[in-house]
Amino acid sequence: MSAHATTTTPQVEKLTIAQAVKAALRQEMQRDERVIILGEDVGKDGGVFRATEGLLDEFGERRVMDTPLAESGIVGTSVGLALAGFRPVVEIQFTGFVYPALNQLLAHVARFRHRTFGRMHLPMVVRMPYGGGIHAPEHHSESYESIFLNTPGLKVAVPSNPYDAKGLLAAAIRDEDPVIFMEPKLIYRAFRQDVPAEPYTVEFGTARVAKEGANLTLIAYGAMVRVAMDAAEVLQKDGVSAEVLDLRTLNPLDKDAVIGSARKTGRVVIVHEAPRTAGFGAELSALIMEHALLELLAPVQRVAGFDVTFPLPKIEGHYMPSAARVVRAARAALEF
Amino acid sequence: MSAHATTTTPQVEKLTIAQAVKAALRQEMQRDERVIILGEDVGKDGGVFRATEGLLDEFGERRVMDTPLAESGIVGTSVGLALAGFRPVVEIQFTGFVYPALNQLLAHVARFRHRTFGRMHLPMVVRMPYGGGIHAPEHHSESYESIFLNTPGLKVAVPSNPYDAKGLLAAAIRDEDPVIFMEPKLIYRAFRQDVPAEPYTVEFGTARVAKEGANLTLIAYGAMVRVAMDAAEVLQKDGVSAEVLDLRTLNPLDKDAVIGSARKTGRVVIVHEAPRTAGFGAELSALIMEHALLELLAPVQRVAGFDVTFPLPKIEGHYMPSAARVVRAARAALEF
Amino acid sequence: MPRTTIYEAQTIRLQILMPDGSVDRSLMPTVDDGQILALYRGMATMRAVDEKALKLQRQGRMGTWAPLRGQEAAQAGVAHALEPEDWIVPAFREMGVLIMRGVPIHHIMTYWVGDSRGAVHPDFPRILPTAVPVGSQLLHGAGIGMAMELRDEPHAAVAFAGDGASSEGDFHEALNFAAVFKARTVFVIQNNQWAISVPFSKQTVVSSIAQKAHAYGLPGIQVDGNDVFAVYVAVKEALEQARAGRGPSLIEAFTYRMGDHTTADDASRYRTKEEVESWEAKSPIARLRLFMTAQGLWDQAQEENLRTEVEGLIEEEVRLMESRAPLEPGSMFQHMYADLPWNLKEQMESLQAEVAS
Amino acid sequence: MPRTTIYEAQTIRLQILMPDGSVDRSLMPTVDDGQILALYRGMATMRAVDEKALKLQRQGRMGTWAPLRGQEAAQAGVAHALEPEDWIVPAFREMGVLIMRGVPIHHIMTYWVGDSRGAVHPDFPRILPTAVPVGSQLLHGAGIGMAMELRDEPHAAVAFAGDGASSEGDFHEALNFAAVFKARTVFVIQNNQWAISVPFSKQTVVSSIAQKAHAYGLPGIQVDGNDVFAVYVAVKEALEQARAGRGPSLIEAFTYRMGDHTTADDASRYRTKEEVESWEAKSPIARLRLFMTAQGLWDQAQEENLRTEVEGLIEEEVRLMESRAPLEPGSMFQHMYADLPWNLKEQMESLQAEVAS
Ligand SMILES: Cc1ncc(C[n+]2csc(CCOP(=O)(O)OP(=O)(O)O)c2C)c(N)n1
Ligand SMILES: Cc1ncc(C[n+]2csc(CCOP(=O)(O)OP(=O)(O)O)c2C)c(N)n1
Ligand SMILES: [Mg+2]
Ligand SMILES: [Mg+2]
Repeated sequence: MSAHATTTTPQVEKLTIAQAVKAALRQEMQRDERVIILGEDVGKDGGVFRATEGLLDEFGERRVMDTPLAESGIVGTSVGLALAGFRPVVEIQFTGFVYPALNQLLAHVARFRHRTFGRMHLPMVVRMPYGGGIHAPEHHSESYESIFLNTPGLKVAVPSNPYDAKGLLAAAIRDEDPVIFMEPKLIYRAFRQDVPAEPYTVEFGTARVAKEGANLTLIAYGAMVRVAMDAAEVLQKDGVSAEVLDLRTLNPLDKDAVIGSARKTGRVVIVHEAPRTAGFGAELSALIMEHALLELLAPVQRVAGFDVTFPLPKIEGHYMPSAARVVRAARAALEF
Repeated sequence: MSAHATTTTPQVEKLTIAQAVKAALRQEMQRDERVIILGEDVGKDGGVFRATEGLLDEFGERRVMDTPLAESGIVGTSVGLALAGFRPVVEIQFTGFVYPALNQLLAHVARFRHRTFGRMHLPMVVRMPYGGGIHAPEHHSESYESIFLNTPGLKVAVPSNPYDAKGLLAAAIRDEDPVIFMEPKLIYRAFRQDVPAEPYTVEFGTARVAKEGANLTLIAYGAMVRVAMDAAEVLQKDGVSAEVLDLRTLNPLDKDAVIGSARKTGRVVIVHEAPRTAGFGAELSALIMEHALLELLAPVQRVAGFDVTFPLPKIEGHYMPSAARVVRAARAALEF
Repeated sequence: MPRTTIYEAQTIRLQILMPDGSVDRSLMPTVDDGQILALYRGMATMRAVDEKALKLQRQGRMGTWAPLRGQEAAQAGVAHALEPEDWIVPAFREMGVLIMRGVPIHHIMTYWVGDSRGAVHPDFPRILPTAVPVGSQLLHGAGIGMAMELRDEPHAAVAFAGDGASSEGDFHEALNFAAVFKARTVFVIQNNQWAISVPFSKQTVVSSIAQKAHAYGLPGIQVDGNDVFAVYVAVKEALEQARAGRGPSLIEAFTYRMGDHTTADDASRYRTKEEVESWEAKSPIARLRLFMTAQGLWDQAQEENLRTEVEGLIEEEVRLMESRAPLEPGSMFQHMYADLPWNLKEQMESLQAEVAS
Repeated sequence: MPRTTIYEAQTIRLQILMPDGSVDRSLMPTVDDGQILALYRGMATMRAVDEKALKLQRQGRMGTWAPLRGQEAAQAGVAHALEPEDWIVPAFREMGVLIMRGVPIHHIMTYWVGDSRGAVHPDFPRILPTAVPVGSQLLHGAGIGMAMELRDEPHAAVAFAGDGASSEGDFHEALNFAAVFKARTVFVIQNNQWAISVPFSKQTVVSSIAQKAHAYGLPGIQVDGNDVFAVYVAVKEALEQARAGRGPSLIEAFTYRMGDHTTADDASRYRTKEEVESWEAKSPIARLRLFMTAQGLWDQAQEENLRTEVEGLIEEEVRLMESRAPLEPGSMFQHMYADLPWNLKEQMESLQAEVAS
C-alpha cells in the first residue's frame, strides 16, 4: 500500500502512526540541529501520546522543551525562535487546546512572509492530535481544520497511515513555511505498517490513491480514510468499484487528483469528522462542481460530523462518520 | 427596499448603518436593563466607529464599560455576566482582533447550552466591524466569518443596510443564544436609509431579495450586497436580469431562499470578501449543488477574496471583489 | 527623589493545623465540633469517591477520572466557607467541592462516565460545569463576580484553577478584570505542584502563585493547602470581603496531587516515589484525624462507622448512576440552540433513522 | 511558623534628568558629549518626522499614522543602548527607535503609506515589522531572547509594548516564558497613560507596570520615560544582564502620548487640555536642551542649524518615498509561500488579466 521511494534494499520497520511521528521527529532532529521541540509534557513524559518519547534523553533540554502551560506562549515564542534561526516543532496537546494560540497563528504565523514582503519567514510546524472516537473527555475530540484552511499562509497536512505520517512530517519540518500537522489520534496505534527506516519525505500536494475504482470516488483524509476504505469494501461486495482518495495535505491540495477522479467516476462522496457546515467538504464539493459539473452524475455527497458540539463519550459513536454512513451516501449518489 | 413592518404611521429617521447600530443598542438598553455593553473605547470615546456614542452618558458606567485591553477578558467575563443574568453586548474593535477571544468563543460561548444539557445558556452578542476597502492599517480589514460558521452553537448575522442593521441587532440582543454580529465597515457611513424610529426586529434566517431577477442569482451579504447590486445594474444594461439575494444571517441560513433562487435561475454567483478557499461561498456552492444539481445551467461561481493575507492599503483595491469581477463571473455562468 | 521606592508589599503564608495534628490556637477559626466533623466527613467521602472512581475506571465502568487525592483539605476548606447563594466555577478536579456542597455523587459521576446530563445539576444553578480548557474558566468567575458587584448582590463567586493554569493568559486577564471591576470573586489556585508532568518549578520561576497578586492590586495569600483550617479561614475572609464589595482576592492552596494526573496518565514516568511519600506524611486527612482524636472528638469506632456508612452511600450512588436510562443520541442536537434550525433537524432525523434501522 | 512572610516586594522608580534640565550627578551615566548630541539629534529628528507625517496625512499623502510625540526620550534612550546585533521587536509607535537605529526614514514612511515594501529593511534583518495586534509581539521578543540564550549569543532582544498591552494575556505569557527560559530579552513598556481613550487607571488598579514583574520573578523598574538618561541607564543595564545570560527584565518608561492615538483618533473627546499641558511641561526634548545649554553644549544657532538640516533631510526622504515605483498588485500573491501554489497562481493570473484589460 505504501508507495515508498524505490531505494535498493530498503530497511523497514513496522510502526504505528504515533511511532512514525516519533521516528520523523528523531531523524529530523539528527539531521538538523536547528530543529527543536516545544510543548506541554513533551519532555520526561514524552508527550501524552508518547510521540516525543526518548527525545529529551537523546537531545537534551535545550532541544526538547517542556513549556509553561500556555499555548499562545508556545506558538508565540516559537515565532521568535524561528525568526532567530531555529525550526520549532510545536506540540499542541489536543486540537481543542489550540484556540488560545489562534491569535498567534492567524495574526502572525500565517502572515510573516507576506507582511515582510518575503524578507522574513517562519519554518515551523504545529503538531496536534485531532478527532474523536477514543472516548476522551470534553474538548479532546475536535477537528478544526477549517480555520486553518481559510487562513492563507498556512499549510495543512493530515496523514492517514504510518508511512505518510513519517514522510509528511519530515517534509513539514523541512518546509520553509509554517505547517499545521494534524494527527489522527483515533488511529495513532490502530495498526502498524512497514515504514522505511531511513528518512524520507512525502511531497505536499500529492494525494494518494488508496484504492483504485471506477464507479465512485470517496475522498477522505486522516482517520476517515480507513472509514472510506471500509465503505469501499462493503460497496465492492455489491459490485460497486469505489476509488478512495487520501488527500494527505489539504493545503496545498492536489486539485488534479480530486478533479481527475471526480471526472473519471462522476460520483463523489467526501468524508470528514469536522462539522458539516463550512467544513472542508464544502470546499471540495464546490471545487469539483466548478471543474467537473458536466461530468457529475450525481450531487457530490458530504458525510461529515453533525453541526453540533462534539458530544461526550456516551454518544460520540453516533457522531462519528461510519462506513455505513458512507455506504448510504454512496448509494444515494449511485441511485441519483 | 426596506420591507419594514407595517405599523400604521411609522415614524422614520434617515440613518447610516453605524447610526442604526447605535439606535438598536440604545433602544434595547432602554427596553431591558439586563443589556450591558463591554469593549475597548466604548465609553467616553463612543467606540472607534462611534457606534456607542452617547450611551455612556445615557446609561452610566455600570452599563457601558470600557474594559482593559484584552479580548479574551472581554468575552470571557461576558460569559460570566450572561450566566449571572445580564445580556452582554460586546464590541470587538476590529474582526482582526477577535482572535485572542477565539478560545472563549469556540470552547465556551458556542457550547454552554450543549455542554450543560440545555440548563445554562448565553444570551450575548459579539459585535465586530469587518472587511476591507477603507485603507485601514494592517490587521484592520479581516473577514473571518468562516471560523464562526464551522462552530456549531453560534449564530452569525451580517447586515448590509441600516434597516437590517437595526432590526438584526435588536433580534440578536433578544436572542437567547450567542450571536456574532459582523458590521460591514466599508459601508458604515456610505449611505443613509429610512429606518423606523420604533424598535423592531428582523427575523434571523430570512434572506432578503434585494432585487428580483430571472436569469441569474447573485448571493451576497454585508458590504458585498452593494457590489452585487452594482453588478446587477451593469448586467441589466446587457439585458440580463439578475436576482440579488442578501443573506442577512449566515447561521441560521435561509436555505429555502438560496435553493429556491438557484432553482429558478439555474445560475449562481456568490460574492464575499473572505478568502476563497474554505470561505462561506464553498458552503453555499455545495449546498446549492446538493439540492439543485439538475436545475443548474452552469457551475456556481465564487467571487471572493484571494487566498492571501489582506494586503496593505496601496493595493487593497485589487483584493476587494468588484462589480466588474462579479459581472465577469456572471458572464462565465451565462456563457457556460 | 531620583531613586524612589514606589511599591512595597509582602506575601504571607498561613498555616494553622500542623501535620502532627497540633494547631496554632491564635489563628484557629471559631469552628464548633459539628463543623469539624462535617469537614472530616466531607474529606473522607471525597477520598472514598476518588478510590471508587479509580476502581470503576479499571473495570471499564468509568471514563477518564482526574483523582483529587491529596487535595481534600483544599477543597473542603473552600466548600465549607461557601454560602448557598455563592457561585462555584470549577476547573476539572473539584469533585470534592461539589460533593461537600451536596451535589449527588451519582450525578457527578454521570458526567465522568461521559454523559452530559451530569454536567450541571438543576438544584445547583450556581455551580458551573467542569471546565476542561485550562484557565479559561477564571474569566467566567471574574464575570460572575462583576455581575454580583454590578447588582450589589451580597454573594461571591469562587473560581478554581491549578498551578499550571496560572501560566495561561486568561489567568492574567481574569485577575486584572476582577481587580479593575471590583468583582466579588475569590480565585482559589490549588497549587498541587504538577501540571501533568510539568513541575511547578517549570511553570514559573517565582516560588508562590500568591505573589502574582502584586501584579493586579488584589490581596494574595498562600495557605497550606493540606491544612483545612487555614484554607477555610483564608477563603472565608476573602469571601466576606468579596460579598461586601471590597474586592477580589487570590488564594493559593499549596498542596500536592497524590495520584496520577488522570487515569490516562502514569505519574511514575516523571516523578519519584520519595517525593510522593514525603507528601503522604503531610496528609490533609490524617492530620485532621490526629487533631480530632487529640480533642477527644474522634475514635477508632467512629472512624469505622464512617467508613462503612460512606462506602454504603457510594455503592448506592454508583447504582443510581448506572441504572439511569441511557442517553438519547438525538440529545446532541437538542441543546445547540433554543430552537432547532433546519440543518440540525435534518441531521437529527437522519441519525434517528439510522438508529432505528 | 504559622504566618510567615514568603515574599517581599519592592519596586523602584528612577529619574536622573529633571524637567528643569538639572541632573542627579550620582546616577548620571557616563555619556560623552557626542552621545548627548546624538541623543538630542535623534529626538529632534523623531519630532520633525512626526510633524511631517501628520502634515502629509492631512494632505492625503500618508496613511494612518500613530504619532510618537512625547515619547522621544523613551525611544531614544532605548535605541541608544542597543548594539547592532541586538534584536528590535516594535509595537506600532516605535518609528523613533527605528530612526535612531538608522533605518531610512523614507523606508519607514513607505510602510505607513500602506506599502508592505516598507515593513522591514533588508539591511536591518534584526528589526521586526510593526506589530499591530496589541501585545502579541512580546512573545516574539521572548522567543528571540530564548534563541539567544539557547545559542549563548551575547545579544539581546528588546520588545516594546504600551500600557494597554499589559492587559493582554500575551504580556503575561511573554514575561513568564522569558523568565522560565532565561530569555535574553528586555521588555520595554512605554506607559504613555492612554490606550486610545482608556486611561491607565482603567487598565489596572496598580500604579505601575513595573510592579507586575513580581508575578514573574524578573527585575522590574519604572523610569521617568521623559528622561532620556534614566531610560538609557536602565535599558543599558538590563541589556548587559540579558546579553550575559543573566535573565530578562521589565522596564516601564512612564511617559505621555502628547498626540492623538492615531490620525484616525480625536483625543479631545476623552481627555482635557489641562492634562496635556501639564505633560508639555515635562517635555523630554526641552529638558535635554536645557541640560545641554547649561553644559555649554548647545546654543540657539546650533538649534537652528539642526532644524534646517533635519527638515532638509526629511524633505529628501519624503521625495524618495514618493518617487518609488508603485507596488505591483501581483506582489500580494508572491510572498504567501516560498513557492506559488496552483490556487494563488490562478488567482494571480486572473488579477493580472484584469489589471491589463
Ligand atoms: C488550554 C489547555 N491546554 C492543555 C490542556 C491539557 N491539560 C489538561 S489538565 C493539564 C494540566 C493542568 O495543570 P494544573 O492547572 O496544575 O491543574 P491540575 O491538573 O494539577 O489540577 C493539561 C496540560 C487543557 N485541558 N487545556
Ligand atoms: C489585539 C488588539 N486589540 C485591539 C487593537 C486596537 N488598538 C490598537 S492600538 C490600541 C491601544 C493600545 O494602547 P497601548 O498598548 O497603551 O499603546 P499606545 O497606543 O498607547 O502606544 C488598541 C485598542 C489592536 N490593535 N489589537
Ligand atoms: Mg497542578
Ligand atoms: Mg498607551
